[in-house]
Amino acid sequence: MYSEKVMDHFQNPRNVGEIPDADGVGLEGNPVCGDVMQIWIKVKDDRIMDAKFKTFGCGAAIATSSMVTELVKGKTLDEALQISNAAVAQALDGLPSHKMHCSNLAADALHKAIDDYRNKARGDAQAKDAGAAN
Amino acid sequence: MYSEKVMDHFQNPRNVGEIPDADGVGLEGNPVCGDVMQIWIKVKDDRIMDAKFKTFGCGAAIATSSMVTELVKGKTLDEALQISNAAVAQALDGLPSHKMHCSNLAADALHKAIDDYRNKARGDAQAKDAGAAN
Amino acid sequence: MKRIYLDHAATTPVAPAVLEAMLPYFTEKFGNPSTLYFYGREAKQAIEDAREKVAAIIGARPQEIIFTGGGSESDNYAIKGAAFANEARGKHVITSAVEHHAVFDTCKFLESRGFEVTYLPVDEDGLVSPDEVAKAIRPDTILITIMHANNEVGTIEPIAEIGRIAREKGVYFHTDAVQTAGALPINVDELKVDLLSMSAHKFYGPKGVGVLYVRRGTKLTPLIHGGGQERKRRAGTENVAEIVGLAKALELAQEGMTARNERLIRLRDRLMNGLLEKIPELKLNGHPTRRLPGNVNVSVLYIEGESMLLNLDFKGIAASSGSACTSGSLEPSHVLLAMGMPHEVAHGSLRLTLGNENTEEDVDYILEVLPGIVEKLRAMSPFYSQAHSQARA
Amino acid sequence: MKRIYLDHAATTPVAPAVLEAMLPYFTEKFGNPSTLYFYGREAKQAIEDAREKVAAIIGARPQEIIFTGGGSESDNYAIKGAAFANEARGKHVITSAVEHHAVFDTCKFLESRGFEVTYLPVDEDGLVSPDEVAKAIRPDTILITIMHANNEVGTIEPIAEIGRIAREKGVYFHTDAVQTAGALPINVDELKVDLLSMSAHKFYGPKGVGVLYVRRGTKLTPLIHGGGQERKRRAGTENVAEIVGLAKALELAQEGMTARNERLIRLRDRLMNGLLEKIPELKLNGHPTRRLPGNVNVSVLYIEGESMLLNLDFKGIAASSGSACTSGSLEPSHVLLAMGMPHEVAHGSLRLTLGNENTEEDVDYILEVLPGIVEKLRAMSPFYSQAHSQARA
Ligand SMILES: Cc1ncc(COP(=O)(O)O)c(C=O)c1O
Ligand SMILES: Cc1ncc(COP(=O)(O)O)c(C=O)c1O
Repeated sequence: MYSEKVMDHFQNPRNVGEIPDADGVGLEGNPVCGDVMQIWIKVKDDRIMDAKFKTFGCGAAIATSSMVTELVKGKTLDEALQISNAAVAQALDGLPSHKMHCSNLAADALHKAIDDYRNKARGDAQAKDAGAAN
Repeated sequence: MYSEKVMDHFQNPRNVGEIPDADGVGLEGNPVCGDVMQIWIKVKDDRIMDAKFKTFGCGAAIATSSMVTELVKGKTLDEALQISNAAVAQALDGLPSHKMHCSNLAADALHKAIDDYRNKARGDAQAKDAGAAN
Repeated sequence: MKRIYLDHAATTPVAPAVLEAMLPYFTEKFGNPSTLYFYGREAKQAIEDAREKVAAIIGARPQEIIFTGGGSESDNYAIKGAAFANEARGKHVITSAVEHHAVFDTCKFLESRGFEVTYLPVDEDGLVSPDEVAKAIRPDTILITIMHANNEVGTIEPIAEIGRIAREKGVYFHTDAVQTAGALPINVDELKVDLLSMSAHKFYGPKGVGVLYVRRGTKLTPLIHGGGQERKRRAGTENVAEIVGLAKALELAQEGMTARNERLIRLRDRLMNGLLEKIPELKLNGHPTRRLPGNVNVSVLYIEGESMLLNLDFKGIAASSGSACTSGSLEPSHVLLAMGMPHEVAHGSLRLTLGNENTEEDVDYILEVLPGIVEKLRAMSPFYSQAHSQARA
Repeated sequence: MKRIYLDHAATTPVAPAVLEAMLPYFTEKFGNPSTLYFYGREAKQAIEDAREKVAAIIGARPQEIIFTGGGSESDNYAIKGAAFANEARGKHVITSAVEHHAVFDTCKFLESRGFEVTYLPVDEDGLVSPDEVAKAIRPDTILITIMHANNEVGTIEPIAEIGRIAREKGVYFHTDAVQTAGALPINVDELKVDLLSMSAHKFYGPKGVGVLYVRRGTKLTPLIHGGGQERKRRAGTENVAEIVGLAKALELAQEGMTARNERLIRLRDRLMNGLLEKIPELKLNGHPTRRLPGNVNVSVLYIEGESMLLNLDFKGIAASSGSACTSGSLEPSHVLLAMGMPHEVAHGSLRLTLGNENTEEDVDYILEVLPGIVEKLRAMSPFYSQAHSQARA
């Protein structure tokens, strides 16, 4: 059913865990369909220096989470935003068709983490701006 | 499917043939359903002295024809009319249920042969009566 | 007792290599293919391999192969499934007067549920006319179902021609290929069929497993609802061992089909000619040349089929007849009647279907034995004496 | 690798004695039971013997036993057959919310064809209430279908009580006994059922063969039309070998059932208690005592079923889950949801079903292996850390 690469990432997932002082956190998925992924990123100079995940879900969900955290390390935020769920699946040598929809959301979680970082950054900037204006 | 007795009468049918100078002949059955029996009887003093048959039909049809010709020999006509299709089937240790209706008509053929004999006898008597009246 | 099996159209023994292929799937490799662990994957692999083999042999895609519980289920599924799924477009179905009961009775069932069915006549050889099919098509026709070859008389129908007509008119086309699968080359694109039924036990595979080929895009309502097996088209834990057996049997049938058929045709013709020579007043049934390699069907005038079969059985020969008595019904074969045969001649039909293990000796044995049986039964037959006394008179 | 099979509710291997009983019917005794010659009579005898055995075991008459192509076909036939044959009397059917998909999806199909279906709720143990059944019966109710025991959580339903109610009201009653046949004593008169489904591969028989018990006088429209097999109630050449296997398997299951179940219950309780002891935050599913002897079903909080199964598979253990991911659908088990379980807990369910070849060592092995797997997955689970940080907070 699963490719060898999926099984490898499932069995030995890379980057499991949380980043306590993360710059961005993204949560994607839905307990109703059984897959929830949370991704933490550490950003420096617009580049993702570290990424970690926690995932509740099936083999595909865990493997895609693991793969996406591998793929993004060292990428700029804009590059990271280019990574699609399909690209993650491809990097894993494909996923069974019925897994494409609900278990292949790790890229979405990553994008949310980047949005979170950018929102925060904007917020900080605004706060700084606001501070400067005072 | 068939009892041993049926198979015996089918394999070694008794009284096959015609009686050229028969006193009564009965035909029963229908080529549409695949069973036609013809029975010839020889009668003396109201008693069946001989009976023969020819049958187009399945194992049950042949066996019942054989059995009925055996059963009637030596019987009076009234006794012979008591023989039912069911009695013939019973004498053969039974027949499969789907054979009871269309293949188990030998007694009917016999009864027709008896009717034929009686009609002829009546006709002869009437002819004699008619002759006497002239 | 010496036994000669001449009823291969009814069923065939499982070939040793087929049984061997099946065996592991009863015991060690017993997993449920819907499960994800080792045993399940192993079983799943086996049925997917089988699916690919079958698909390749009939020129289909693996996803178009549905495994079923046999030929009757395939026929029922194809016909009811297409009828129910497409009734919004129309409720008219076309079939022939010589179909197997699995098709015929299914059409009768559809009639009881508001469908209209046209039963096309056949000619005296049992052939359906493609022109008649074309003429019968109406705007509300949703399905045509015509068998590939007839199980009684062996006549091979002009399926490709009918398929072309059906496709032109945009009507689904099903063929019951239960008698041809494994016996003749089958290519679903050449035959232009959307649905095609097979049954393994007709080609040295096990009983209780079949195939329904379903062309991509063909809408069908499931016959058996439930679990998601067979891509949700046929529920039920897959009969893994028998599916493996079916594929193996079809593969073996495909290999060396030409040589096998040449041999069968030689045997068949030896048998037909022998019968004609040795038994007077005997009539060949079915098409003289467009017929299944192993099929011989004759009517022996003045005598009835079951009594012939019983006598043959005493001699160790297994054969079949279209007589009513052998079917448990009151009517003789609807196939023979549809070909215009009188009832009493239909009752006297005898089908001898040859198979791989039959030899020339088998043929000679039946040619030796049958004339005596016929003579015995004719001596008992009122029809025979009538016909011959009339002839004398 | 050491392999431990703990998914006997999904399927079972064919017992050696069963396979042995089947083997002759593939090759030497290969006749078609509808034929009248030697090979046919031999095959016919075999299926009639099988029918008598099955009938005797469940307290039925032989004529009330129909052999089918498996549990799903039996369920489909019982439900569609009763619905179509009796629709003139009404179009309302009652079932439960925890039925197998072979029943559930068939009911959905009936809805699409103008029938109305009531899906009765269950309590948190999975039990249907006979009172609810009684309340749901309407003048137009023609069929009640409630399973004998649930395939996921093992809960045994109060069939005899429901049967009494159905009979009082004159409503046909079907039970899907696929999980109980061969596992528990079954008597159709005590259960007061009119229709009962079984499937051989759940009790060490072959896949692809089942039984539908049909009480005398019960009107059914055939599911598979065609030849006159099974007294015209189920067309198709009989799967002789597998029918023989089914009967043999049921016979073996019946012999020594009590002792076998005592052993299974001991193993089951050892497993359940072990799991509760070794794994915190684990919940038992299904009824604590009214349950199948071999069934253990738990929810392991905060983790998902498929990932547990894959990890178990790495260790050679075959198990099952009600997680959506294992079914190919988006929803987790409708059974667990109907019992009131939240989605994420349902996704974390694990079903371990014991069988004859399992030992205490097997139980101990899984008790040794599973805690580590759970720990690993929980360490990866956002829900686990959330729950525990909240707990700490
Ligand atoms: C309760 C129940 N009903 C029906 C079925 C279907 O049986 P089968 O797979 O033999 O079609 C199963 C098993 O799959 C089952 O557990
Ligand atoms: C032409 C034809 N169709 C359908 C069937 C039914 O196949 P099965 O007996 O496998 O259900 C048969 C054989 O019995 C057949 O010869």
